[in-house]
Amino acid sequence: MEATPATKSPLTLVTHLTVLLLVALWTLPTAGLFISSLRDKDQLAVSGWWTALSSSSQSLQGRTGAAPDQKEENGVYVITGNLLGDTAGRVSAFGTTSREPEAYEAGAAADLGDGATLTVGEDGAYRLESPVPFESKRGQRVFVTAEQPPRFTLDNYREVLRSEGIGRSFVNSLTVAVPATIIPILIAAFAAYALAWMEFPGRALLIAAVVGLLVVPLQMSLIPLLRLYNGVAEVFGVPAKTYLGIWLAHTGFGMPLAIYLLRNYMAGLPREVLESARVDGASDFEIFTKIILPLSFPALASFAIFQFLWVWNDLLVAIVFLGAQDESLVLTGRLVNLLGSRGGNWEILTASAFITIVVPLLVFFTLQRYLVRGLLAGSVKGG
Amino acid sequence: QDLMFKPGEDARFNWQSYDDFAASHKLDGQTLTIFGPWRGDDQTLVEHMLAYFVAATGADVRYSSSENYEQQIVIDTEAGSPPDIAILPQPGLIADLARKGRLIPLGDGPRDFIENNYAAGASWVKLGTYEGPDASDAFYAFPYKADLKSLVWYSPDNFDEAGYEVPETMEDLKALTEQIVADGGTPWCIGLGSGGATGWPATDWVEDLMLREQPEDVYQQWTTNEIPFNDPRVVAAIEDFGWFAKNDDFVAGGVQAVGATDFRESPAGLFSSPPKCYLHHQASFIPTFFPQGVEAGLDFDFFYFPPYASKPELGKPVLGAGTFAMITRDTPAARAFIEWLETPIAHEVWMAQSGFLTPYKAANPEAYANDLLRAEGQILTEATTFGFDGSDLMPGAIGAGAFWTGMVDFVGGASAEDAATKIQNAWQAIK
Amino acid sequence: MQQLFWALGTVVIGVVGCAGYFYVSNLVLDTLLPGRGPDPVRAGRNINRANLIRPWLFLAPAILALGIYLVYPVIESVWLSLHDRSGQNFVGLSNYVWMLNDPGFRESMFNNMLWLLVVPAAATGFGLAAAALTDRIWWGNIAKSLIFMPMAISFVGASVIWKFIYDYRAPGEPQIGILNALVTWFGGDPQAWLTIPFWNNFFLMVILVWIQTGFAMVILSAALRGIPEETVEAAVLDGANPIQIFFRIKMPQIWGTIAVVWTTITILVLKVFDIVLAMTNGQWRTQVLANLMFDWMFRGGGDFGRGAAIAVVIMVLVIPIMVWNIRRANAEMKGH
Amino acid sequence: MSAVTLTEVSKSYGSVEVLRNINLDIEKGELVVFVGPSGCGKSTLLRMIAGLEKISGGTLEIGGARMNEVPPAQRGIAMVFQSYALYPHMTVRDNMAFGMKIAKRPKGEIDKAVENAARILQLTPYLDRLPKALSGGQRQRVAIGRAIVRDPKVFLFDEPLSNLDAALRVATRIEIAQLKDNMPESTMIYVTHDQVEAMTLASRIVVLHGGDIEQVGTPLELYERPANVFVARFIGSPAMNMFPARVTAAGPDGTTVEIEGGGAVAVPIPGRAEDVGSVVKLGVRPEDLTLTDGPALYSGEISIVEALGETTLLYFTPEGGADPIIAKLPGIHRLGRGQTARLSADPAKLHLFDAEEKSYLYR
Amino acid sequence: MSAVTLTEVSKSYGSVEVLRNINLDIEKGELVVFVGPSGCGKSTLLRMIAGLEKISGGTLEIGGARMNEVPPAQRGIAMVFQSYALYPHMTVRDNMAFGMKIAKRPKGEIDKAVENAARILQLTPYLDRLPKALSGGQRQRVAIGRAIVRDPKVFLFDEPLSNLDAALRVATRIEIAQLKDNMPESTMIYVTHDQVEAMTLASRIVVLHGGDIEQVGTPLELYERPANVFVARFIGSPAMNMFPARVTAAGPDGTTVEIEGGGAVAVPIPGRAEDVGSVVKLGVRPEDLTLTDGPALYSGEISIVEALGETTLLYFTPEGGADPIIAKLPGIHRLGRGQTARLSADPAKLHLFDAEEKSYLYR
Ligand SMILES: Nc1ncnc2c1ncn2[C@@H]1O[C@H](COP(=O)(O)OP(=O)(O)OP(=O)(O)O)[C@@H](O)[C@H]1O
Ligand SMILES: Nc1ncnc2c1ncn2[C@@H]1O[C@H](COP(=O)(O)OP(=O)(O)OP(=O)(O)O)[C@@H](O)[C@H]1O
Ligand SMILES: [Mg+2]
Ligand SMILES: [Mg+2]
Repeated sequence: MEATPATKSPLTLVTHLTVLLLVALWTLPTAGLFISSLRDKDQLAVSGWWTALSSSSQSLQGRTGAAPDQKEENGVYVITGNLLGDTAGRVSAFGTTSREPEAYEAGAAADLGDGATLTVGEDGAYRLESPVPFESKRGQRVFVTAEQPPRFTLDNYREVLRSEGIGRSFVNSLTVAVPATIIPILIAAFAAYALAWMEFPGRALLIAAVVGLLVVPLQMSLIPLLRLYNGVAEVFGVPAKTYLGIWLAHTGFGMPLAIYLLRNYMAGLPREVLESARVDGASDFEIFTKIILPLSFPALASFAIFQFLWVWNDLLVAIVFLGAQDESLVLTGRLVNLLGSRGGNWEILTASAFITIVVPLLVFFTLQRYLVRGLLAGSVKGG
Repeated sequence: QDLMFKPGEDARFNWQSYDDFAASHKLDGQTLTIFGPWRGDDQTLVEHMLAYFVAATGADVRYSSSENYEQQIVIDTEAGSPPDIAILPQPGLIADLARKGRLIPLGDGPRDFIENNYAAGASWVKLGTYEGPDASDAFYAFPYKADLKSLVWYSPDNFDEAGYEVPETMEDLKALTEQIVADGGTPWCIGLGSGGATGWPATDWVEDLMLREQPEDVYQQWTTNEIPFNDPRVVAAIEDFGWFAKNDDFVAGGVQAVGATDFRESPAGLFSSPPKCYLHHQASFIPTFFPQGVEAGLDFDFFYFPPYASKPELGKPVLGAGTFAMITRDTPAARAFIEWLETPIAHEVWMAQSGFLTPYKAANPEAYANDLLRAEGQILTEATTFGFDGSDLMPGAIGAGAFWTGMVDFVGGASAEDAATKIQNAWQAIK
Repeated sequence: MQQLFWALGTVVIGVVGCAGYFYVSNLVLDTLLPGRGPDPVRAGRNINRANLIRPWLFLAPAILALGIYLVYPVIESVWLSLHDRSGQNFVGLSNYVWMLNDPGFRESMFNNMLWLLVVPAAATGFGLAAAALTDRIWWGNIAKSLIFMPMAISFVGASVIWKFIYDYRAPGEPQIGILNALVTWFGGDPQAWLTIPFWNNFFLMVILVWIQTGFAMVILSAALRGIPEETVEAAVLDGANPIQIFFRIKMPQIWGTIAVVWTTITILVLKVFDIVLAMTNGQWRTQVLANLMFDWMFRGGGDFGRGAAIAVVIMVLVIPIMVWNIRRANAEMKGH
Repeated sequence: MSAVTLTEVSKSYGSVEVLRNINLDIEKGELVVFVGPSGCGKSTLLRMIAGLEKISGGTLEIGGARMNEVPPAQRGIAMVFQSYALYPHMTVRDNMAFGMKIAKRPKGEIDKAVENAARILQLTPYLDRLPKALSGGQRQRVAIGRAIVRDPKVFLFDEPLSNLDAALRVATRIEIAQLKDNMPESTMIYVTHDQVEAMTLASRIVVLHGGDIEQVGTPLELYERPANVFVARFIGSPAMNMFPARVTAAGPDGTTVEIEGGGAVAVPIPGRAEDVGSVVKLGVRPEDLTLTDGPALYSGEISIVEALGETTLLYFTPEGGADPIIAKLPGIHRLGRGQTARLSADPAKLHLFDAEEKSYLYR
Repeated sequence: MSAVTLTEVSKSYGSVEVLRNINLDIEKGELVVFVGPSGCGKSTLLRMIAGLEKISGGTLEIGGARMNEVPPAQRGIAMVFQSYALYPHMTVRDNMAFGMKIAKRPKGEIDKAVENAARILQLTPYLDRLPKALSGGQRQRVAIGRAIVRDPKVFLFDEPLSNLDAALRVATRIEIAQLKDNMPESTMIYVTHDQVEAMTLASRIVVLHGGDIEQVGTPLELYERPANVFVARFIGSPAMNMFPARVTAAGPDGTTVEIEGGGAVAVPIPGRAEDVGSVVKLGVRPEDLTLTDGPALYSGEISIVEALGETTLLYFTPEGGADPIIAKLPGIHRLGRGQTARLSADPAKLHLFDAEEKSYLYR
């Protein structure tokens, strides 16, 4: 229902602007990450990502060819080449010492002593001339200041996507995440219904307990739980690290928030509708499945989004309960392993952050339409 | 997995040791799980080495690592589901595991092997020996792969241009530092940032200086807190570090930048034009973080972080670190793996790739992939004193906690005395 | 391919198994105590009996999961907190005594209080604003998705993002952190934001607010959409402007949900450690309880006793929130 | 056998007692209507019978069995809620079919029942809409349809027609009457504000007031022999006029009273000797008043005239700010405001109430 | 000056057109009542006037200014919603005071206005309760109170009394009438299903049907001169009886018709020569029928007797399943089901409708 057609006021404009500002603030960091993921590593560390969008003046270093590359032309020894390599750009100045990297204009000849000269053209082509043969095996260092157009690369993504076993990790992640999202929702929804609408002794206490358990730090639980798993596994002669195990773990860890959110929502449903179903002869089970569940879609969808996110992005629980072995490694684990032992490789990080974000965003988009307005409209009258 | 170098084909490798090992170890159908600190590119390197073990024995080897491997190993051992072999770089952590009885003693064989075949073997044995749950010492940790920390990186071109010489003594180094400032440059790039581990590069500085100011036993006493952290000798070393780091003219970006710059990024200053700095103190792994395209030996080089000429009695001390392999579950395959690490080939295969140094004397230095590594290897084998990274020797709460924080505080403005006292208090609290 | 099928199979089995429990257990209850039948009184008695059992049937899996995954570890923690670092020797309350005298603990406590004051309020406030405002514009869904995006970014990604924002380069050098770039652009001096004591706490909080706003927004948006349209229409006729409608009609009606979001984020704040760990690891006086606990638990071998003691303190801090929630739930039930 | 029996039933919300010691016996096949002022507890009583509200005290029996603790579904009832209580996520069809689906009835039967109810309630075109796309009256009809479809032993209707237009209301009322006729076994309890509904549908009417039952009886009984002033004024619209009066003579054949500020009237209702001198109220229904030129029961200046076509209402404002006196005259009268009118009534149609507002008939 | 003017106003929900080309002019100070069957669009029209529903076509003017795009709050209206729309989180007092608080009126004034409205609506004891602790009728009264307190230029009431009991309904109705009298400037638009309400309150009644206006007129006009069969049957309860008939003679003085299966009647309504032979409907209101022993307009077997006390309704079922014929006789008649009754009517009270169901009067 487009309720109020006539609310077009200056306030609408303010609303648009405020949201725009919020969105800008909230996306700016991510945008930075995204642009960074398209740049190469060295640029990442020397210039801000926002400069990546415009052509920029950069100080580059190159090295000319060395003695083996020289040719003799009309009695002078010449080494030629291009300092910019394959990249496009326009050289504005160059120099031969690091202290004076802009000593010469492009096209000018720099005197290297001993009659040798160096000329660097605007396109980066250099020509090194000397009346005597070059001897050094090291080429001459040249510093150039070049105007470079924005340069982007998909290499980071290529590297992440091509890395070995990534497909399998993707499937592993899904295998973990889908049941680990659905199972807790199911279980929590039943529990939330019981806590919201069924009468039994100890209800208030249980609600309190749920709130209290929200706070239990995950790290505390890992060791006792894994011990338990190992014990159980030993008794039954099965491996301790299984999918069932991790589903249950995620179910357990997600349970308090799920119950808490769902109960709150369900308690707000109109009482008369439930009573009506009760009079219609529906049992609690039927009321739950036929009335409560459909009416709780917004809450279920919101929680599903969060649980999925949490499971999808989780690494700790996955490694502890599923293991870090190749065949069971989840996507986050795989990507983290791409980063070296000392955690450099930001370019990989940025790209993989965007690769992992795709699935949760898809989930968000699919579930967002369940966050609908007016689900309860028309059910009861009165305030 | 394919073997990187065909057995028998390259003379740099000791194929004999490979064949012998293969002949005496048959582990078909057995599984060996290894949990180590190497991820990313490093993981590829170690897996190349493991491929030979697999080829030799027929065992099914599963290597895994994790971002939070320190946490992971604690959880796994505590929960009773450890790997067969754990490889860890922190003696402090190893000590804890040993005390809790999570490690299996390796026995005399490996210990004697280290003693006899490693350069500075005695100190390596000491590093592998820990107190077990019954309060008696045993050899638990087999050192494999070493890192060298006493290195200063520089750009030969920049040195040439400015006419600087590689300093041979600490006095020279300090003079060079002042010289560079006088020439209008900035001598040092120092970055302590490392996310959660921010501060550790400073500990290397302090340890290196400690080894250059005090005899080895004082260094040992310091790492075990037999002398307090705020002992004047320690404070002096910290202040010496402060001489370099807490001078706005000496460090690129000023003192404020020291704490805030990521250690991975700070060496980039060596390669900018004009150079932001001329010198960078860091361990042997750092070239991984140099900009793409820079070439070892050509665009950058290193020199040994020199000793004080005024203290000749201390010789040429070297600060280093290393990883240790431990048996966390006693299986034949695990035992065999330790034996495998005693073969030269297990070292040479990795030496021939990158980033690997070994004090194993029988390993052929020719196998090093490049001159740089070989030179580092040489420093390692020529060292008169080998000091293991002190912060790794200290208990985790200090070496991977209070010490880091203390250094950050120190660089942030606290006095050396205060910072040291704070660390000492923390140490007191965990006793 | 094969793995895909296997995965699909596992997924189906897992989910169906769970649904099956509820269906079957309910069926069993209905068969044992039939609620329909010729004799209404008898059926009624059956139903009443079944009604005594059924809540527990519905709750059983949840209670089991909570029990195993949360209650049992809590008990373990309490037990551990009375032991030494190896978890084997009983030491009484000495871990707690140590804690009270530990400056690190006091600093964490102070910082945590700051976090508790700022983050839930800010995240809920921004979330509410986002939820309310995006509902009024045509591109609201797109805006929502964008504001939600930080939630979806893995934690590693998020920490990189913010490192880039707070990055510090010496004055004169090109700044690659956007914050410093802005500051210098306005003529200020670049700052190493994360190293400025006290204020750096707020820079860290910004990150959590940035992430959690999406959470608050989604939940509150669902609640806002549940408000009866007619009450809003009535208010429009009463002459209330959109702002008054929002604060005096809509907000009070979703008060319960706001409380829930607030509570959830508050609790999250108590638990948060990854941000601090990745950005500063508690240095420059940014330590918080959860990170302190993590430090003691796992770093360098671990002291389970002290780690557990800190965890217990974190749990104790929640008690007021718990009490408040019970009160609210009770009041709500009385209204029914 | 009694279909529904209430014995000393009471209900409190916290300290607020909304129903007190209700005793009522409803026979099988009866259609009992609850009437009473807004807030007197009608809905509450209905909800207690349905099992939706806990019974604070007393016993409820349905079909002879104690039902206090039996859940709603087992009581064999269907209820139409005052606030509709539709399932917002189901179409009209599904809303109506829900009860039968739950009872696992064959599909054909469900369809037939739903179509039938929809036809009766003129809902056929809306069967596939959701409640939110219906008008108020349409929603209410869906709620009624839901009850009809379920075919229960006891129907509970809470103001089921309040949102319907007159024509539809008459039609639906007749449908309900026919429903009742076709199911002589089924019992109905019906809450309404509409006099006509109450009078036409009820086999008995229960008048509730402030948590108590004031009178129970057939519609005509209540109309002709109200037990007290409250019932007398509540039943019939406009309400019965009350003239303060004093008894001047009383005997088994009748009572003579003198109206305050008016004449003496002989009422053919037996009185007692001790009544003489006591203050009473003389009740006359507006429709029993006629214009007269002879001796008047009441005469006054007309303050409002309402012409309804079929009838004309005259309003008189007595001195002292008491309730207005109203006369309802058949047909259209061209009388104006300010004119004086003289009214008289057939003595047989007069009512007498004692000082406690009890009717002389029930003493 | 017109208070509210609707010109060619229409409304569609998607492809469903619920209102078509509505033209209506409401004068300042009028109280216009919308009546019509459930779902005919009354609430929609009201909501469009209030500005809560977009106007699909046409123009709405309030006080002479075009209002199509003006926000609701600026239209100077107050509305009572059919579904109450109370603020669930506010007490009754705050619900009523909200509009004035928003308008920043002094506290004393607000209090007075609220107390006053509460007194009128008998809500004083409930002022501090939340809506959920009120009965249906009480909630509705709060909704009315909210409108009264705001004192707007135009009142919009959507079935404001549907949940009130008869007594309170009469009282509130009179209050609304007095409110109107006290504020001769204010205009009211009122939707109701209640005939009596419509007849007594309205200065004009608008009959809506299926999205069209059927007739607009004063209550008596509609009652005495309905424009067509729909209005004739819709106004008045029970509905007007319709007898199919054929014109046998027509002239300026009257028309003679022959009732199907009955006698001939001379109706004093002018007819035209060309009407002779055409099929018409002869309408007689139930209350205009009387028992007779003489020549009967209609005679048949009584199928239902409803005794309402004041009047008695006789139902006859004509052959062929047409609508029942109803007679409403004053007083109580002891007639039984199955007896035969003969009915006649005053010719002046007869109505004639042509084949298109239009009244002869309006041709
Ligand atoms: N959102 C909607 N979508 C489609 N049709 C609708 C919608 N809302 C209302 N209608 C239809 O519009 C018509 C007019 O509805 P409205 O509420 O105006 O009726 P009404 O005259 O007020 O009826 P009642 O007297 O029953 O309240 C109805 O037939 C209804 O079904
Ligand atoms: N939850 C509650 N708490 C306190 N009082 C309540 C509650 N619910 C209802 N009441 C009061 O109980 C009384 C009876 O309410 P009930 O709904 O039964 O009235 P009703 O006779 O149905 O009135 P109506 O005809 O207006 O619907 C009312 O005065 C109402 O205010
Ligand atoms: Mg009610
Ligand atoms: Mg309506």
